[in-house]
Amino acid sequence: MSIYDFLTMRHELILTALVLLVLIIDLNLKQSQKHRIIPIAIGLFFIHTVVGFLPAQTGVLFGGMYHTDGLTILMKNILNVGVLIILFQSTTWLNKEENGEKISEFFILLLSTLVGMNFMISSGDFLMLYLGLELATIPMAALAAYTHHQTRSAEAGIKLILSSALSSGILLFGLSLIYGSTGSIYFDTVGALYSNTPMQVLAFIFFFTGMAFKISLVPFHLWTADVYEGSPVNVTSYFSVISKGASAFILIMVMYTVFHSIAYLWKDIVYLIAVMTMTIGNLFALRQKNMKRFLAFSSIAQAGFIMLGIIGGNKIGMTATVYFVLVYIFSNLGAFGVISAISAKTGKESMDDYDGLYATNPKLSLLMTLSVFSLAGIPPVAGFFGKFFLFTSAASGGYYWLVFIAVLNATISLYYYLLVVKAMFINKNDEPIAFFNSDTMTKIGLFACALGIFVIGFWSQVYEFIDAVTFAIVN
Amino acid sequence: MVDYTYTLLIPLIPFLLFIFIGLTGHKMKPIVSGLIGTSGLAIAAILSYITAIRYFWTDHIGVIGYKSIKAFEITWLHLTDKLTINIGALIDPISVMMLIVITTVSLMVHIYSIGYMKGERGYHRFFAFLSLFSFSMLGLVLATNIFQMYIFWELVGVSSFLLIGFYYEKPSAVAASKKAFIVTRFADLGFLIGILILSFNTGTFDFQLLTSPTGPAITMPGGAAFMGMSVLTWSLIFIFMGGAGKSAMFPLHVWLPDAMEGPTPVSALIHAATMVVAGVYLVARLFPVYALGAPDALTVVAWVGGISSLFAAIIACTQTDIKRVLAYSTMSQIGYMMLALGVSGYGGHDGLGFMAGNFHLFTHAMFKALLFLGAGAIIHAVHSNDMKDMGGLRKYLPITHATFLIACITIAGIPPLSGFWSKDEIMVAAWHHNKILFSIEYLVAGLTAFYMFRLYFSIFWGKATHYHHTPHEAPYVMTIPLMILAFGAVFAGFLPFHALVTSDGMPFESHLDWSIAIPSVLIALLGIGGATAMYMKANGLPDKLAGVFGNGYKWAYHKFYMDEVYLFVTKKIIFRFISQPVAWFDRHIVDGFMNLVARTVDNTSNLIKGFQSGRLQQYGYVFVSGAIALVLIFVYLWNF
Amino acid sequence: MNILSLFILIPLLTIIAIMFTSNMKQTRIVSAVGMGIQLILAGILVYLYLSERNAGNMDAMLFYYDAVWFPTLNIHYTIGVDGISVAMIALTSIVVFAGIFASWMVDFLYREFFISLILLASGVFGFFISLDIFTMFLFYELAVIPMYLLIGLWGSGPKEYSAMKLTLMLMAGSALLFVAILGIYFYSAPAGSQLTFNLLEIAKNHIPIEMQRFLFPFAFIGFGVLGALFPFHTWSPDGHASAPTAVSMLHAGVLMKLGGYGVFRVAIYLMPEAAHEQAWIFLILTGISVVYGAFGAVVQKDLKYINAYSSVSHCGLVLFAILMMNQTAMNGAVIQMISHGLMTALFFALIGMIYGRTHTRLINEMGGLMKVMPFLGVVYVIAGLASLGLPGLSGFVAEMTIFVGSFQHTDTFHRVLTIVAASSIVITAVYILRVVGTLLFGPIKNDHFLHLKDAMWFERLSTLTLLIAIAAIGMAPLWLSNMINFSLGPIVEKINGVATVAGLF
Amino acid sequence: MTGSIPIQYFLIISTLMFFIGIYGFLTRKNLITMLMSIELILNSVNINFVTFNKYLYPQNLQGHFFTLIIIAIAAAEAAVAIAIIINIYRNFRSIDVDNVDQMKF
Repeated sequence: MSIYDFLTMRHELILTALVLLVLIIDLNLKQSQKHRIIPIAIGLFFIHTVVGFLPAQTGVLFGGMYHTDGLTILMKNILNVGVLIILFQSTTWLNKEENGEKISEFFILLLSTLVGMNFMISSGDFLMLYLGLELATIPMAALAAYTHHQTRSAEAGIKLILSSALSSGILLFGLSLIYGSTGSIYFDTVGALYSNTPMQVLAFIFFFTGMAFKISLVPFHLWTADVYEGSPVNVTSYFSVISKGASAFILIMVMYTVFHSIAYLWKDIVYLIAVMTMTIGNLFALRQKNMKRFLAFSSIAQAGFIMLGIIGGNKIGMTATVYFVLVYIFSNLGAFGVISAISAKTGKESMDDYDGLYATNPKLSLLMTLSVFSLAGIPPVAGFFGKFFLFTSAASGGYYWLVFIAVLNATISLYYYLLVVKAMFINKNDEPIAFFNSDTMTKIGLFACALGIFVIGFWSQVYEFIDAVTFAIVN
Repeated sequence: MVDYTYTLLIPLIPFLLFIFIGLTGHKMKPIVSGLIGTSGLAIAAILSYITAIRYFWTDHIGVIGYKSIKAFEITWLHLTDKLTINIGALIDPISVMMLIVITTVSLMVHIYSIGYMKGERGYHRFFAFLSLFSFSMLGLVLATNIFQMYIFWELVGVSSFLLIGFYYEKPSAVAASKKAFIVTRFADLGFLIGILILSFNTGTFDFQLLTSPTGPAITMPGGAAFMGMSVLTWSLIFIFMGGAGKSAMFPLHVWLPDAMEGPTPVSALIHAATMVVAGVYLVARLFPVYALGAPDALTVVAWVGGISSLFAAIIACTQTDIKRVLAYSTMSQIGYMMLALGVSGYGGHDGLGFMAGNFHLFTHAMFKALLFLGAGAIIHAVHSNDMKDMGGLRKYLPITHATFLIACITIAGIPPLSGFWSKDEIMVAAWHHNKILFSIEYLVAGLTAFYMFRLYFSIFWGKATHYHHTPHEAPYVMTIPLMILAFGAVFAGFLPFHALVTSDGMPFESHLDWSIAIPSVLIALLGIGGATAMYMKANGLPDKLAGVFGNGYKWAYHKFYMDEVYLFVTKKIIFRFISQPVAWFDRHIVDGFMNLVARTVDNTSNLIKGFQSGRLQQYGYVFVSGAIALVLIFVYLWNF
Repeated sequence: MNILSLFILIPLLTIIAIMFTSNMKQTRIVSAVGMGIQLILAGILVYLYLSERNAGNMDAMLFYYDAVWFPTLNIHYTIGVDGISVAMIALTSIVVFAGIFASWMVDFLYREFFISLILLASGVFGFFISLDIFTMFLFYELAVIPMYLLIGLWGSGPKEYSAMKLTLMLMAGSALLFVAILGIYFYSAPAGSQLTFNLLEIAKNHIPIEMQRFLFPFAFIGFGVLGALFPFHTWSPDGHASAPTAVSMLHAGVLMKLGGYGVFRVAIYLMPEAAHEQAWIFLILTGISVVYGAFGAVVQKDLKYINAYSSVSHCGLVLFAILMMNQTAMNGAVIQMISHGLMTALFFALIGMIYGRTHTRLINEMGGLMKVMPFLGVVYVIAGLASLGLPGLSGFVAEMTIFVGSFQHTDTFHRVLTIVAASSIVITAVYILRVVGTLLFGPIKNDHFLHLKDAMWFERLSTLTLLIAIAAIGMAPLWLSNMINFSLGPIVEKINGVATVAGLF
Repeated sequence: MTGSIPIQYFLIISTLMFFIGIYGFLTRKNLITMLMSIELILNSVNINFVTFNKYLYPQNLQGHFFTLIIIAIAAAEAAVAIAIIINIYRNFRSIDVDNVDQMKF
């Protein structure tokens, strides 16, 4: 193993370096200059993102604990792009007075979780997976509690850290049983030895609940709404997009590679969970007034849709899942971007405040409309394609009724998405949010979303590119 | 074969006139549109006469019998492999006869209307509609196939609708036009079903094929299809339903009296001379099929005709609105014609009824148009429709009086005027076929004479009424058509119909049967006598007589409550018991269900909100129990 | 460039152009010019199509163009037209053109209005030219969604409720459709070969009968919701009543036709055996639609509701005729789609114009309008006559073709249903005349109506465009009927070639 | 030495600890106690890992490593959690879990 082999870990290494660099630079900034870290950090991360797209070495490290291939690199790149957009969108908020001292913390914590996710994605055994998982979770709790003078933020933090601790406890218990029954924590060995003995099924379910917690599948989703609502907007968007997307990536990879021998079993579980998730998520989303909470439930419902990609167990399924996450990142970030822009300027987060927004801020309204249409799966925006492919994969497994339930749920979801549109376009408001101009970085972040929402769908190369690196369930 | 392609122009000219007047009429002086319409129709009339002369005489030298000729035909629409709707012109005795009737009466009405409609709003509209009607009616009679006939059938219906509702600001006119349209539309549904059945079974719409004795319709295998009658019989009964509706046969006659809300020339043209006889024409057109293929259907025709004629005649005796009296009279006379067709056989002397029906159609067109136009002149003079407001008008309206009298005598069937000849043939035909029907017709003949002279005396004699302005005779533009029609009414009876218009195209010999004619004339005279006694001088006799009949009179006066029955069916049953429940059902049950779904989703959402209690430990409970539930389900319950 | 692609491109370019307009006048003109070009293009298409056919081109689809879009799933951008689609495209461009002029006076958020309207139109055009079910579905949803804003923003009455209801019901319909499309896709080719969304390719393959039984109801009801199939029609009265004029026109005139078109292009064409098996259920439902809609219209008080119920009845007839599954009836169905599209668009245009003047749509509050607005009155009467099937106007042609075609079935079940459906023409007469009589005729009920003006030039243009089309089809239907017939031939052959037993009866 | 205590004993102990931890998490109202319950859960997992490694798969050390990592991470987790709990105390003046329910439904 030469030193060059470490280049296989390029993403993680650069990110770790970046975290340290931000820390060091921040130490050298004067109190009044703390906000300068924003362009520096974003610039650095931008470079990282670009570098991520350069051809990278693939292979296995640490005796199989770590591996990279086209798919993992793609997933990491997708996450990078998402994070970059979030960073752009959060500039307005970060520049606010109240965040003065702890701006760099935002970057450090956020990028640390990203490192964790990257490790998760590249993990080749459960130890690495667990390590990445915790690295991705613990700083997140700190992020949730970022605005520590707000009770809600603190509440979000404690809810996140304690629930995730519980869930990872259960997950770990499952892992210990997997280890006990197979004698290995390496994916390939475990995958080869796994069968449907009760202990292994139980171990799988415990493991699955831990992952389900991360993706917020019903009934393991209850933390989601509260944490989303309490956290700062940009952190919420990070939760709902990046964290969820990464977890979905990992879940589908683990399901496809490790637990393939009990696929017939977990398909039933996923079926049940998917139906519950879509339905419950939608039912709760219907009645929300707070935009963040609303999007939290909507993202739960979306997680239910993602399950349809997993259940197919075929190549289309994985491609569609990755594709859907990509689309979902852009769509959801579009919506969160608008919310964050408005929240940062006016502090308003309720749906009622959005009444008549189109009259004063047409561009933001249009982006919001595009985003919710994309989330609802309305053509011609990308969400339609994402959803179509996801459902195609489920249908290819013969799950027509599941698809039907999913599409009906999509119809229900359209109802509340339209409520947002209605608020912005149709509802009258005596005091609409006044017109404002966001700063350039935020604008770039918003524009990127709009572009992505349009282009990803029509530009079939994206889908084909993903399809080139995905795989079907191992048989 | 002689080229009759130019007959295409006969309907086409009115059509172009309709378009022209309709689009540009409001820009020209009213009188101009009238003149254009009239002259256009005059050309059409001339062409019709030329056609008639050529068809019956000049092109017919040395041949016995008349063949039907397809003057021209184009494909309008392909339906199935076999069924094609064509538009064309069919020249045969009855269509040529109808051409004459229509163009003559229509021309007279046009001329008359130039005077009658003077100063009316919508003068040009009136002429446009008249042209539309003429077009449709001419297209109808020239139809080469039953579907073309149906097309124009609908078009005459709508022209009639438009003309009845000409005074569209008058609610009663609007109501009448609606009623006319809907009732005939209902009948047309029967027509349509008949066409569907007939065309499906024969594979053709074409009249020539259908009526050919060796054609698919007549040679269609019989046998009971439904309720003991063959498919053909059923289809013909359905088709006759259409005819009955258009010809105001009982019980589909209710629209005709109300249709008198239209301008009087319209009543003369459409509701007396032409459109209402379309039903007769329809049966005549398909006569070979009826006679050879489905005599049962023909019996239905005969009875419907007989009942209608009696029914209408009785009502006519009690009405006081002169136009309504005439309307019931029309219905009664058309009943005669239907009956004549119904009692007829096919070919040679057996086809006497057919000839008689058409003959009566022809003569009736003349005298009934005359009566209506005369009535129009009277109404024009006294500004009222009600005979109670009239009396002693013979002094003021000499020409009208004279022509009206001629018409009354004609319709009463007094020789040698035309009505006598045609009615007599019908009597003879009925006598040979069915004695009951025959006696009904005798009775109706008497009633006809009675109510016509009741009308005549009430208007021109009777008590001398005081008028606000002295009534004065109509201008020549109105009286000349009256005189022309009177001429027709007097002399039309001498036309040799038995040589021209026969069931199989072959001429036959027919003689006056004095044993039937003399009693019928006597009955007519009796009726006239009765009327003279009661109405020539104002006296109490009519009231006494009404008292004698008691409830019978009341029923007849209320038209046997047919309107009320219809009103009950439409208002109560269709509106109250079908439409309103349907609308309610749609709003509350069907739509309510959709709303219920939405509300259920909403309620469920509210119901389960407790799960999201905000308490961390409850989240833990749910989490752990979720995990345990999954374990229970998939480790212990699932069969694998 | 394929001429068909222009049908999507021109609306999109128009939309872009509208974005750059700065005032109402410019917006109107740009829209009118764009859709005018579209109308001309449709005319050219009809001409080109007919001359190709006359030149002996027997291909099922002309102007065929195929480009791979998503290679792995074998999704293509496949376009092509046959006589039916050409007819539908012509209809759409006429209605859209008329719709632009009918909404000439929209002044609130006018740019957005025209953009949404044209977006809707481009969805419809896309739907009709698509041969790939995926793109078809894409355009279908694209056409539905602008409705929400169009009704919600520019509508009247309980517009938010109606807009939401309409959108959700239609989307629920498309949920059913979605399942059907996916099912068809996975049985689109023999096992082992490349799956496809291409209609023509799928038609060559035989979908297993068990799958057909499962998928057919999904496809039929899915499209049927848009075609106002009883009992899924209730979005229609509310939606139409609340929608602004041009939207009602487009929606009833064109969008509802997507349902009928889809039913036979996708549901029946691809799954003929199941169609034959299950036709009786849907025949009963559509038969109910026809009569029920007509009866429902009889007692309505709001002009738009009357027309909406009448649309339920007429569109029911479309589905009814399609389910008869013989050439004549289906030909009638297509003509009926076109005829009803024109007619109902005309109706809604007129209702909008009348409403714009009287500010009420309740018929018993109006009366005698013929006197004050003769032009609108006359056109209304003609539209009414077309609706009740007067010969010489398009409705007659369609209805007669349908009835004759439906009657070609020899069994009692189909015949009784045909007669039941035919009886709707009487009920139609009842409600049409009721409206005409109350609204236009009779004395003027409100003195303020005396000051109302007759139609403006753009209103005249809008209504006359439709009127001429109605009359043209009504008087000379042969070319249209032949054009449709030619293309229906192979379809009907495919449907009936594999016929087992016709229904249960 | 391995023969002296059967593996079941360890597993029973660890399972008990696991459920006691969960029980504690679900019932204790003090946030710190809840955190301690989490530690119980993690420790039960640790026991599991070590036991399995020791008894069943003595040839490799994966279980031991896993245990070490879990201990480390548990410490990090506890640090962050306690920091947040302090924050909670600042904001709510209490560390009773039932008070922390501002956001719901």
